[in-house]
Amino acid sequence: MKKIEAIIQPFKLEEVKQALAAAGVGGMTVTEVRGHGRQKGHTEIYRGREYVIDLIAKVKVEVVIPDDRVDEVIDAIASAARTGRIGDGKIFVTDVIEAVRIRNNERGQAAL
Amino acid sequence: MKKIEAIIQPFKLEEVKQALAAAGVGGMTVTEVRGHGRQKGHTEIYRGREYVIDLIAKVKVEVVIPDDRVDEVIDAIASAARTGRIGDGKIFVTDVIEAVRIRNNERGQAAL
Amino acid sequence: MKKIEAIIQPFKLEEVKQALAAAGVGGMTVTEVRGHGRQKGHTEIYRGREYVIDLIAKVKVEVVIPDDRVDEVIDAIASAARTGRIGDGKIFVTDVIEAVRIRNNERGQAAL
Amino acid sequence: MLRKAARYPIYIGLLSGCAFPSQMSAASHEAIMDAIRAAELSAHNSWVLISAALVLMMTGPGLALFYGGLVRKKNVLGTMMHSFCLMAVASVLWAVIGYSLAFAEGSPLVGGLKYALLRDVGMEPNPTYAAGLPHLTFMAFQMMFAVITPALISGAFAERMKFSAMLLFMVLWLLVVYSPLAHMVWGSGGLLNAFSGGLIPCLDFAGGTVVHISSGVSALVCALVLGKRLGYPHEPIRPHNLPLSVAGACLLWIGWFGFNAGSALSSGGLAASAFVATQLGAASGALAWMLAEWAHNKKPSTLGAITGAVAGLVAITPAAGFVFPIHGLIIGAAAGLACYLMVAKAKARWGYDDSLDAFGVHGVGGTVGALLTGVFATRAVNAGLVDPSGAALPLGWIDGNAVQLLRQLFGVLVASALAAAGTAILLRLVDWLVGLRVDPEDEIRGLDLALHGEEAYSLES
Amino acid sequence: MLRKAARYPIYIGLLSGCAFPSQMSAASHEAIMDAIRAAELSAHNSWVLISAALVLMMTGPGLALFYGGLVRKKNVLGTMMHSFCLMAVASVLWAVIGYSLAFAEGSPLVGGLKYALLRDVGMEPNPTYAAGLPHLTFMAFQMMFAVITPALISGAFAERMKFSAMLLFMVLWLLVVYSPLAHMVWGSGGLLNAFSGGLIPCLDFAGGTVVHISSGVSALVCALVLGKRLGYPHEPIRPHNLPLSVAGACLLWIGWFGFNAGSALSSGGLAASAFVATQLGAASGALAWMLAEWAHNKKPSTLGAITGAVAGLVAITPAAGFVFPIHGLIIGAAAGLACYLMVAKAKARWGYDDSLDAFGVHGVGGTVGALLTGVFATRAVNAGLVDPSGAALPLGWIDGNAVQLLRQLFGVLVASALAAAGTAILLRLVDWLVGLRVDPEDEIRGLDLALHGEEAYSLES
Amino acid sequence: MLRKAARYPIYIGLLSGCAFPSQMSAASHEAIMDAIRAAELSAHNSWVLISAALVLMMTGPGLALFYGGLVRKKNVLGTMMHSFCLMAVASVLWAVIGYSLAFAEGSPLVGGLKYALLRDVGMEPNPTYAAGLPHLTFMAFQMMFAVITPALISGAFAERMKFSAMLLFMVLWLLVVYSPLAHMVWGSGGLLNAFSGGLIPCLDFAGGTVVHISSGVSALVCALVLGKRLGYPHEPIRPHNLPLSVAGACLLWIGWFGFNAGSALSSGGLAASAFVATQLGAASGALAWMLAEWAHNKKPSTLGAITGAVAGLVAITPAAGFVFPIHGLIIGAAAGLACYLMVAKAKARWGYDDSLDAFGVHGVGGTVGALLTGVFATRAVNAGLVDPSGAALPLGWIDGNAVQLLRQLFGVLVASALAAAGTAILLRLVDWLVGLRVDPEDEIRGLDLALHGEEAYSLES
Ligand SMILES: Nc1ncnc2c1ncn2[C@@H]1O[C@H](COP(=O)(O)OP(=O)(O)O)[C@@H](O)[C@H]1O
Ligand SMILES: Nc1ncnc2c1ncn2[C@@H]1O[C@H](COP(=O)(O)OP(=O)(O)O)[C@@H](O)[C@H]1O
Ligand SMILES: Nc1ncnc2c1ncn2[C@@H]1O[C@H](COP(=O)(O)OP(=O)(O)O)[C@@H](O)[C@H]1O
Repeated sequence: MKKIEAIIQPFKLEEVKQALAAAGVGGMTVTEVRGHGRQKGHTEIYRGREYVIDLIAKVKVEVVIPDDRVDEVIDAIASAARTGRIGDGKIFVTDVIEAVRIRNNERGQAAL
Repeated sequence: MKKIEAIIQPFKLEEVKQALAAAGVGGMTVTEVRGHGRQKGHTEIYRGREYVIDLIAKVKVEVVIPDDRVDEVIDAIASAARTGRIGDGKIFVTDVIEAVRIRNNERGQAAL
Repeated sequence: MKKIEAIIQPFKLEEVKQALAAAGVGGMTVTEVRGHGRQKGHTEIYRGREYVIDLIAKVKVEVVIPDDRVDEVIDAIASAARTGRIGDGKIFVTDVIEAVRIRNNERGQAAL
Repeated sequence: MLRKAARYPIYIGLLSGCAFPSQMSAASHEAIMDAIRAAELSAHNSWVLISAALVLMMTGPGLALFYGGLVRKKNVLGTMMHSFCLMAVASVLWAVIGYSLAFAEGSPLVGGLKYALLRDVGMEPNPTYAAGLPHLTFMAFQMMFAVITPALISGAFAERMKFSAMLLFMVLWLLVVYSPLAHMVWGSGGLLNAFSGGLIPCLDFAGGTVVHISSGVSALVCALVLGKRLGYPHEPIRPHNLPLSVAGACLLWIGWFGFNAGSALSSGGLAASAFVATQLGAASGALAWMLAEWAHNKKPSTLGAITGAVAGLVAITPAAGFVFPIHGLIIGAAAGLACYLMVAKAKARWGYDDSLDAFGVHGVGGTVGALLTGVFATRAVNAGLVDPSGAALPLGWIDGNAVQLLRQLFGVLVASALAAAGTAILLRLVDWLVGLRVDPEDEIRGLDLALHGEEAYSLES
Repeated sequence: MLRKAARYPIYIGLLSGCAFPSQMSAASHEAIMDAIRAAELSAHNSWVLISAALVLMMTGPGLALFYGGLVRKKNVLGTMMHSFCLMAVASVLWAVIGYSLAFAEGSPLVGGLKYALLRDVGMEPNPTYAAGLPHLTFMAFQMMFAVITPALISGAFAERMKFSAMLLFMVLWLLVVYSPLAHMVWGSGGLLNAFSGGLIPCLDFAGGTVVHISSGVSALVCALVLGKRLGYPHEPIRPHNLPLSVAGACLLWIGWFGFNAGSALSSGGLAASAFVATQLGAASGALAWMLAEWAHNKKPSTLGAITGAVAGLVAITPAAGFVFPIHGLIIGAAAGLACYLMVAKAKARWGYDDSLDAFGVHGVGGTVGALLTGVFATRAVNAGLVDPSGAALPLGWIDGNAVQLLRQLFGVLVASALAAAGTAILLRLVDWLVGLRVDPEDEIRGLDLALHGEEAYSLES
Repeated sequence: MLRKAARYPIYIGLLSGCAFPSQMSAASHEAIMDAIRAAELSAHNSWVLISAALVLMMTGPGLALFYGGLVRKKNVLGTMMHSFCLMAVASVLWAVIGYSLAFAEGSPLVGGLKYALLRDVGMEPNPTYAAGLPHLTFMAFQMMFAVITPALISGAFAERMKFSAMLLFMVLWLLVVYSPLAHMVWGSGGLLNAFSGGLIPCLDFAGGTVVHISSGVSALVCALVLGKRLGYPHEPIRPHNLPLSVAGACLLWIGWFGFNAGSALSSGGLAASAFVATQLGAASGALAWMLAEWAHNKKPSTLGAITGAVAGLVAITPAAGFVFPIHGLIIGAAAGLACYLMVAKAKARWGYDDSLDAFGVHGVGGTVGALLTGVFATRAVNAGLVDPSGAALPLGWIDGNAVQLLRQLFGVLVASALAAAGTAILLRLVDWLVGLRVDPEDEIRGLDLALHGEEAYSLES
């Protein structure tokens, strides 16, 4: 199994969710994060004092899927999340050794 | 070393923490997340407009442990978090290559 | 590629960011988490009722980097985050199989 | 402090002038009467000044919190800024010219320039409007109405309008729509002024037409002209902080006592009667909405309850000083139901995006209130409308004056027409001058960052 | 507006009727006296109307914020809805029947039906209760007390009671417990009414027994009957948003000036005296709790300081218009300490789950206040209790009337007994009719979602 | 309730004593005058009591929210506790001794002990200060000023001062700086009291020197003595919850009507005039700051708008009852600009860390206001300063009395010198006794946990 970890723009979450549903991915976990990469951040001024806010609000979407679906899911996420501008985000893939469904102790791919 | 990542119901956190303490697991990291799997979500109505909220509040518990304790810890978490109903959550296991204790630069299992 | 996951004290975030920038690490993702390890937590009293708050606010910093930069980045983070006292945090390293830049579909190290 | 000598400018001299004659002279009698009038003025002034403060509190923090809690996190400051800036802009504009356009003598449609820059608006009463209050007090009380009315509109275009366009539009709107309408309904010689020989005498105690219908209808036009928010209606656009909205709604409710009971411009029995009517209107509006929602959706929502209370308050506004307080129960309930149906049912069908339902609550509630005022108004409560012999004239349907209902309808139509036409034209003008809507990118980032360079919350530790 | 003619219904005619005679006739003298009375009425009315608004502000947003901040995030709307809905429900009920049951003539135990639906409750004063105020004003002021009293109880069963059960219980409680008790203490001919020949004359200036003991004791019964919240006390159940609670506590404090100083039903020296006593009671209550906590726990908490202020306010309530203001320092401090000991020490030992300490603060603070009123009340402040010759009677222990302490105790016991018995019976009834508690699953999800279908915060970007 | 007999202690007996003589006797005339005076007193008292409540509302929840929203999440309770505890501590201290030191007869520099523990402070007016109000009302109104002034200072040392040190410092500061300064400016025979033969007669209607300059200058000294917060200025220290600050600023604005218009100590035309001046000062202050910022930074910020409103309010404070309301536009705008330049430009250059800009807003705004009062004050508004023949004296420059500007400057310097010296000495003393600053570790954890053992938010589900 693989874990796909996509860091996307918050306003793209709805579309990514739909893309995943369309791809038949049943489960996902979403976290509020902040990050920066190529994207510069912005300046906020409070009573004349400037702060460069370089960590920008993003959403991390994690899905664990069977090995054979990796490319398909990456594509689904990437095309839903893409605007073509800096800040669109990244996708990282890692290995998952085991999965357990807490409810009934099912293991492995059956648990996804 | 392995990382156990359990996504559980928020109100089960207290019990899971106790189960981990009982199992002698010393460290853990907890994150507020939202997710969905088999669980359907719920409907909220604001001035007549219905929203299906399909991302439900969950808590992610991460513990990094020595390889030989994986099954024991999975069992401890799973039995503490189980209600037997949809929404109980998932556990994922991944490999951890290295661990560092920042305070004193200890490495590997000694750092856990 | 490797993912470096550092759990640090929130007030050290600024210094860690600077250390990473100095080390030429371009991207990072930050999450608010709570955790405990050796650190004991504290007691809060609300109208005479004591609560032991054992999950303490921390910040998780994730950076994905090429394999050959792992030690250097660990050192950069660890020395920026270190105070020498309990609670300084941990660093975990995991393998990353693939990285994708959503904007232009670049893959692998080029996407970092 | 220690302005002792200045404190009783009117009567102290008079009183101390009397040499306690064993026979009271005419002069002494006059002195006593003046002293009593000064005491009476102080009593009323105390009530109307605090009422003015209460009405300002409705806008800030009341409306700022109510509206601010209902938008998404990224737009909360942008939304609160609408209310807050109008507290500043409308006040200045009112002192400079608005008050004069509304209340100086003029034509039946608009006032004159006599009171511009508060010339001749001083501590002495203006006998035309509030013979028992300092003229400045009357002006200040009216100022607070000129603040909240445009602020109410801002609910319609929340989360997408340019700040500069908002300011420009509001300044023009106050001059072109609000001041003339206030003149027509409340100004001496105004077209709809029942108490001053208006052509079509309408009853509007505290601003059903002037404040609520004008803002509600203008809001609808704004929603239509600006178009929907990006993602509306398919994306979830939920209130980001309902506890703030509950607090804001409560402050609106409290402030409304100043709005309605303060509109008695005195602190006698009429103020008390309007006060109780207001309370019952709010209460039954809240219950009506809540019960309707409970029946339809199985769950009574907090947002519904607070919105219903505001609907009830809107509807009781034109009626408060004309009806038996107990009839507030009927008026509030009718408004709670009508607004619920508009906001929760009709709006979805018609598909316009009135972000915070400024039309659904103020337009609809104001209309219900204006019409029911024509039904329930009675001289038993307010004997202010008299025939030449001084006998009180019947007011509403229950007084036997069914035709008043038609007049009220006419007032609604005039106010609606003026608001709709004025808003439509001014929006076009502003669009041409500075553009109405923010860029889509800015809308996505949120107004707080895009327009004001700030974030509302920075809750990370 | 422009209700000029209606504005001075009483005196304008009279004044203009005088033809400035060189000798003042009896008629003219009467006219002057009427004019003065009208001015006096307007002055008092101004104060009592704003006081009524302040008392309503105590419930919303005051108590709604105070309680709302103290619960967990998942229950904040459910908790605020208690206060908000009672603003609506209790107001309607009071106008329909409650006021009449409390203040219409009846037996020593309960009033009659004369004022149902506000019949005969108009702009003219009701000489029995507040000869210097419009009857509607007195009714409205009392209405706000009937709103906050049940809202205070709701702190005891927060986070677990069904919304329907809450509504039903509160309606019954207002009819069965509150209105009769208000009649006994304040109603003409009431059993405990010191100023109207009550059998056992008790002193309760602004509602120590009627509001605080009744709500506090009822709260304790609610906590016992409903049982503990799931997870209490071993799971952490912390306040989710203390800044909201601080804001709420401050608004309670401000509103309490209306509660206590407004209870003078006039705006003369007695109101001023009650005002200062209130301020000092609140201040010393806050300090006492804070210092006790500082000594015990090494840290003075914010929650402690605001709770202590409320405890001090509760205790000064029955005393405010009877004691020297400086004695407010003693009364507030005593209450701060007593409530601290109850909430932080005794409660933990006894193990009941009064979620937000409605009993610990209002029951205990109210009792401390009622008893100390028996100690510190003095005719030097309030000469309202007179013997047949018109001489002021001694009030409390320091006046030489030690027996008053026993009477106060009796009043506490009567109020407690009525509240306890009434609440216990009504809860059983409501349980049988609709069930008191939500399902455990709903309790875990939180009342906001389970009962109202909403979430308080949606702070994700 | 039912304190009927006590309600009209003064006049009822008098009125009922008149036997309606056909010829009005001197006694009867006196009785009428007394009755009128009682009515007048009730009217004024109604206004000043509610004004006192409004001024307290400025501190809590106003300032508590305003300041609380501006700090980081970990310090919000510690910051709100400053305001809240001062509501308690300053009130008690004021009643015990502070009021007496400020207003009892004494030397030109400080009052005496006559009114300690509120001895002789009762329901009867004190002819020296407010002949038309109960003495207790005047004392209570002044009490609220003694509460807010130290609370304003607390903005300077937010996020780093020990709680114990804060309390100790504030108690000493009230005794050593505030009470003497209040005596000098407002106390009978005070050095700067224009209305009581002060050596250097200064005009300060509602507290420009006494409240704002004293707190602002003390704040600067605090910022300098305590030193910068850890991480300032290179780490981001952003407001954690601006919606709370907006709500707080609005409540400050509303409460300021009590501050300024209440300072008329009566509810006649002067109160109305001060009310309108206040509104226009606030409005133009907000606009000035907003426009300056818009021009400099391309974006008008919410924080800027609310800070500008406060700056305008500060500056109009000394002027409110002396100037034509329309001049409030100039005074507010000048303050908005001056404070903007200080806070956003000069401060960054000088590098001190006045956490919440207590000096930049109150010190600078107060100075601007004090000086412009010397320019715009006019006897056309306030004829309180009279020559022996009773003719009103000219007040400010526009009245032809240019020298007043110098006197105002002198007042500013005296107040600044006293505040600076007193604060510097007291801080040293407190540092020596208990230490001023928290440990760096505690500063990093945040004051909420370190000092109060609490967390403000527990928003996890
Ligand atoms: N090397 C990295 N390690 C961890 N997270 C990263 C890394 N690079 C980018 N990110 C995350 O991805 C988000 C988007 O990255 P960004 O560089 O803005 O995208 P792009 O390169 O497509 O413009 C960042 O905000 C950050 O959260
Ligand atoms: N494939 C998946 N990838 C990532 N997270 C998942 C996946 N499936 C489930 N989850 C997480 O686990 C939570 C519980 O899953 P759910 O399907 O409701 O449990 P169950 O299947 O036991 O009823 C979800 O809310 C989600 O956060
Ligand atoms: N075994 C672990 N698994 C996951 N997270 C851990 C583990 N041990 C520690 N952590 C995380 O690291 C943080 C710091 O750990 P702590 O034990 O306090 O540091 P130290 O041992 O250096 O004093 C914890 O709050 C927790 O979030």
